[in-house]
Amino acid sequence: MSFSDIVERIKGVRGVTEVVTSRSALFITATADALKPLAMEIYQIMGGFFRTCIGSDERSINNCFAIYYIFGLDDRGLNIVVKVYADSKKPELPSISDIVPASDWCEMEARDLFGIEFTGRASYRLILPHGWPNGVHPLRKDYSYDSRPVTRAVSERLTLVDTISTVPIGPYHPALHEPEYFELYIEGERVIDVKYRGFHVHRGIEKLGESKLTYQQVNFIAERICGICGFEHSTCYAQVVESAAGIEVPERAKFIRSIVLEIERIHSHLLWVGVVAHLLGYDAGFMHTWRIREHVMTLAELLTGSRKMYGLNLIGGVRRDIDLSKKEKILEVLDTISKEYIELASLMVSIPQVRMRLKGSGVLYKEDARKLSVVGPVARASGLRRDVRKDLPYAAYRYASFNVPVYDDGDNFSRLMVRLDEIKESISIVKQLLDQMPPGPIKVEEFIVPEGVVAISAVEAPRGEDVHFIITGHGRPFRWRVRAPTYQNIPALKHMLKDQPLADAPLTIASIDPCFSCTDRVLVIDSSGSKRTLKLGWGLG
Amino acid sequence: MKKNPLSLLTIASSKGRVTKRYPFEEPLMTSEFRGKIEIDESKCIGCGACVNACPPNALELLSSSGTKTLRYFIGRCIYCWRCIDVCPVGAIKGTREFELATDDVSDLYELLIHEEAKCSVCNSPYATVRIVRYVATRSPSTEGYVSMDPKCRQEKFVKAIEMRFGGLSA
Amino acid sequence: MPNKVIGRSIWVFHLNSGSCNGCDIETLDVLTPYHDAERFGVKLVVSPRHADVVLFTGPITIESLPKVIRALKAMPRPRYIVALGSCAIGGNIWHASYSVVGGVPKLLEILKDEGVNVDGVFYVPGCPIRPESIIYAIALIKGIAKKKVKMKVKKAEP
Amino acid sequence: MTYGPVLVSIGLASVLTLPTLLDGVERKLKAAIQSRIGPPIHQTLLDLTKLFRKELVLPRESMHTLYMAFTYLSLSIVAISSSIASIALGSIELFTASVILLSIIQAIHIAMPFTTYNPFSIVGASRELVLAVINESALLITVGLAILVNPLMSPPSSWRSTYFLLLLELLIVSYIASGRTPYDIAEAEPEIASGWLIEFSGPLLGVIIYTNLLRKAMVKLIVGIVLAGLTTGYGSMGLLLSLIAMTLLWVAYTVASTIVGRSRVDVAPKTMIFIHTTFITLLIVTHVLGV
Repeated sequence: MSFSDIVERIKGVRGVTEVVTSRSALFITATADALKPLAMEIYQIMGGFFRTCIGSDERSINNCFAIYYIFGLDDRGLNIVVKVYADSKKPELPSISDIVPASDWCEMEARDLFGIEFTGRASYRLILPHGWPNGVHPLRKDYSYDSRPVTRAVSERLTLVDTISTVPIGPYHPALHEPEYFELYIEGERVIDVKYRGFHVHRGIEKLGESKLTYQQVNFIAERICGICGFEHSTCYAQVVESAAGIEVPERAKFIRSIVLEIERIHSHLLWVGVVAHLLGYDAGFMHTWRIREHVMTLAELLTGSRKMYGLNLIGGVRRDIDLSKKEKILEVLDTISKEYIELASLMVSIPQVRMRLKGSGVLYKEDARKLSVVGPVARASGLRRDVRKDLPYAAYRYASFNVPVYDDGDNFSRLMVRLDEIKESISIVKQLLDQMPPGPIKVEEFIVPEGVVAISAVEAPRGEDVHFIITGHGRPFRWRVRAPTYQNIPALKHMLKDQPLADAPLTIASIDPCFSCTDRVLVIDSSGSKRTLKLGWGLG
Repeated sequence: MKKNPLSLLTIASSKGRVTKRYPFEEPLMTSEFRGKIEIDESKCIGCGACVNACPPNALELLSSSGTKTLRYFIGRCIYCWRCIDVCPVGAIKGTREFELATDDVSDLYELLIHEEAKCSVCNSPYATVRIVRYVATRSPSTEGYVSMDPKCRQEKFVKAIEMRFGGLSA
Repeated sequence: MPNKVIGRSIWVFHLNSGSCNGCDIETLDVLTPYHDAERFGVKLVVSPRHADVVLFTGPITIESLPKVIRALKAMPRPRYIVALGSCAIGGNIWHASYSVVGGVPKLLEILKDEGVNVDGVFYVPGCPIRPESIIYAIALIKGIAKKKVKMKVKKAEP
Repeated sequence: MTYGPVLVSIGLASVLTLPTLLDGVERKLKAAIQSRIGPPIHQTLLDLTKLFRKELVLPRESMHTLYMAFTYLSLSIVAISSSIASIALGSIELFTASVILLSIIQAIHIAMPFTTYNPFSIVGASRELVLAVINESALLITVGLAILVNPLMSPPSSWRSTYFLLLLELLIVSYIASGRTPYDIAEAEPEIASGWLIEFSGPLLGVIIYTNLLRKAMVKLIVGIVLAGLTTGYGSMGLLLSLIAMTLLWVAYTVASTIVGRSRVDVAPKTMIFIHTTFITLLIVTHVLGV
């Protein structure tokens, strides 16, 4: 299907009122009735993926709520943004979760945070704490970021159930390291159903970004969305603002970003491999992978000033340069880790228990993976070739050649192998980029961010595609939405855990490398220039 | 590439014990580490540029009778060093200090008290003495504007304009 | 500041109360070869019933608050709190946000109302906290290091 | 026979204190294999002293648990003393009694968590039960066969394959009973948190941890006793030898447990049944054939 075919098909859907095209995105405004046919067209017929949907309170501009749905046609590097308005008095839209199962969560998020109801589906509270009053929606513009309607939330019925048939995992559990709550219903030792209650780490990040911080300050809060892949978030945020404001980032800064992104990926994957070894009772594997990882952490500190939370990104570039001595240090560390980790990785997969327990457990079939639009290593282990670095190249990735490892079994072992292979690729990417790094400045000092521009940006984090969406505002984002990779992957856990032994549950949960703090954070996009000014039809300017 | 599980012992013995014996030995730290900040009380002018840049409000400018206090709360600092970037007089410098643990949260506050300048007209405090002097030394002919609070300054300015256009005499 | 009961054996229950993971992975890092907190008798336990110390990372979100209180109630005394990182101490960037309590000092007030007693609190700043900071805090508890920070009040002479 | 009681008390004293230190050695050794320093050797002792200084928070049905914990402790001490005495006195009856006691201790140890009503505890305990039933029956059969072959009373004049098989099987049984990877499923598997231990606290936890160490020591001591009987006969030399054997086994088991991962709860019993039946059949066959 050619690009013009796609545009024609979309224009042919009844209720589409406006289609605007740019280099790598289509912006569609449609009526609520057109939503389902559009979803059918893009998701089912064109085979697109679902990135996320974003609620927005635009009552101050056009007296409406709005929802932006982002679809992606990965193979042609195209984003499709569908905007639908909802009435300000009684916001209600048809749900598309029956056509696009992946939209389940983001619809419920919009319901919690904006009070937009979705018809034709079961509704439940997803994000806000238990005991939060009904009808209070914190992301509405008339809600102040610092008002706290509840300060002593009451506990839900939680853990310590008297029947043995329910096994609670979490919220504080050694296999999770983060507060999330899974209730596994078991029969004997077999899991028959799973209930998930997350969002214990909802800190109101988006609200703060929209109502308290300035554009540059948001970089630092974006980094703190996640302590493991924070740099991905801050890069993604910086890119989205740069794209909205049309800032040309110096090439050298792009190279530095890519290099640090890959270093972060190496640390994150090593961390994950260690945790899995620990879950499998192979503690020596855990200790030794983390020993190797320590070199990466020290390297990160040398390059950025901090072991984690690099604080490197600003809109317009980066804050620290990589000089010759640092470059040598990078190469030295990469040599050490590539030797040591290959030795250890091949040892780990030779441990009979490790092999046996990873193979065939927690299987996610390709069809389910596609239906749920899973991302990152989870998608790649289920046979989907999705990698933002290839599909929508950003930063300096176009200068490096690398493979995207894909495995077809969809089990925990495949997910391990994808990550082990990716470490290898990352090492090679860093080396290639170091060789080609151009001289020059590392940041742009002066820039103006126009108001009312919509932009999207995506970055391939260690856990998968990370999407930031922004509508620019005065001095700070008007709407800023973060879609973390785990947000997209957790719903897949239901498929992976079902009918599996209880003993594999923690392992399978860990196999998506869940990062709940990302997921719980509570927006036009694209690094390569698919942006558009909303002065006319989009009515925000 | 299959390996014998026993080769773990080879890996372990070839690495030996890698543990850094901190606190009895130097920590595993590089020269680039960003630690706590140090505010030079002889240079700070109390302008509040750092306060505006600080993402977590670890730096705050608090007003009370006759003084303006720059409060640094280490317990909320994120060590991003943005304050260092934006300080116009270079009063803030970064250190590699990380040994900050304590059993009393009040240990984590640092206060820098500035005296407030009073408006030469209405006598109400409006800025620190230091910043008034800082501005005055940089622009020698302030025509007395710098020693007034914003409101009086505005009034004086309006009057000056009126005078220039032949309005009421001052 | 050295502690007689737990100075030689510190069993730690790690409670992520809304952290970004940064402090959590560094806490885990403290146990790994380069830092090896076990040499000071530190052990990570998985049940608050076994713990002497509960480590808080994160600003304490409203959703996690009841579970935090539960965990603290389950701990046998003497029980200690260690607030790790700038979220747990001062609430970090989200100190004023609608969905958080905003740090251990504020949690202590709530605990007082709930009638939960705590025998001591330690604060360990950092964002995220570096492993050596945690080791330094352990050294403080064991009495092999001296406290360095003190509230400073300086005057800018006009 | 005159210095029997003295020997018994010396042996008892060392078996009661040694396990805490051996646990320290285990932790140190593991640390070494993981390229780090590890805790001081007496760390387990420090941990236990601290636990005894802490508040006792009792789970539901607390008196029951408490009562069981102390039965567990006293039985363990009795079991250990009788097995020590069995060497000193050369008494096969005492030896048999101590092995049976060991099984009873195991049973109490499994029953205790059921009193807490904690789901993790109960899942942990049920898993332990499955593994224990298989392993303890193998232990009883093997020891029964050992008495039949009788290497205890009269050291073998010639080394026969029966003895080797017997020792090998005892080693396997005692390794599994010592609760290490790949069979530490009930205690360390993450989905059930710390398994059956989860609800205990303070001094009660101290008692349980200490008794568990004693049990770990005893399963090795049994191998030691058989081994000592095979090589030297009994008396003071035999006692010393079985204690040394226990220590060495402890070290060997530690190393073995670091190089493998944990088995899965549905696979472990199958593997165990397979190993045990193979060995026991072989044992019977060699014994009947008199090889």
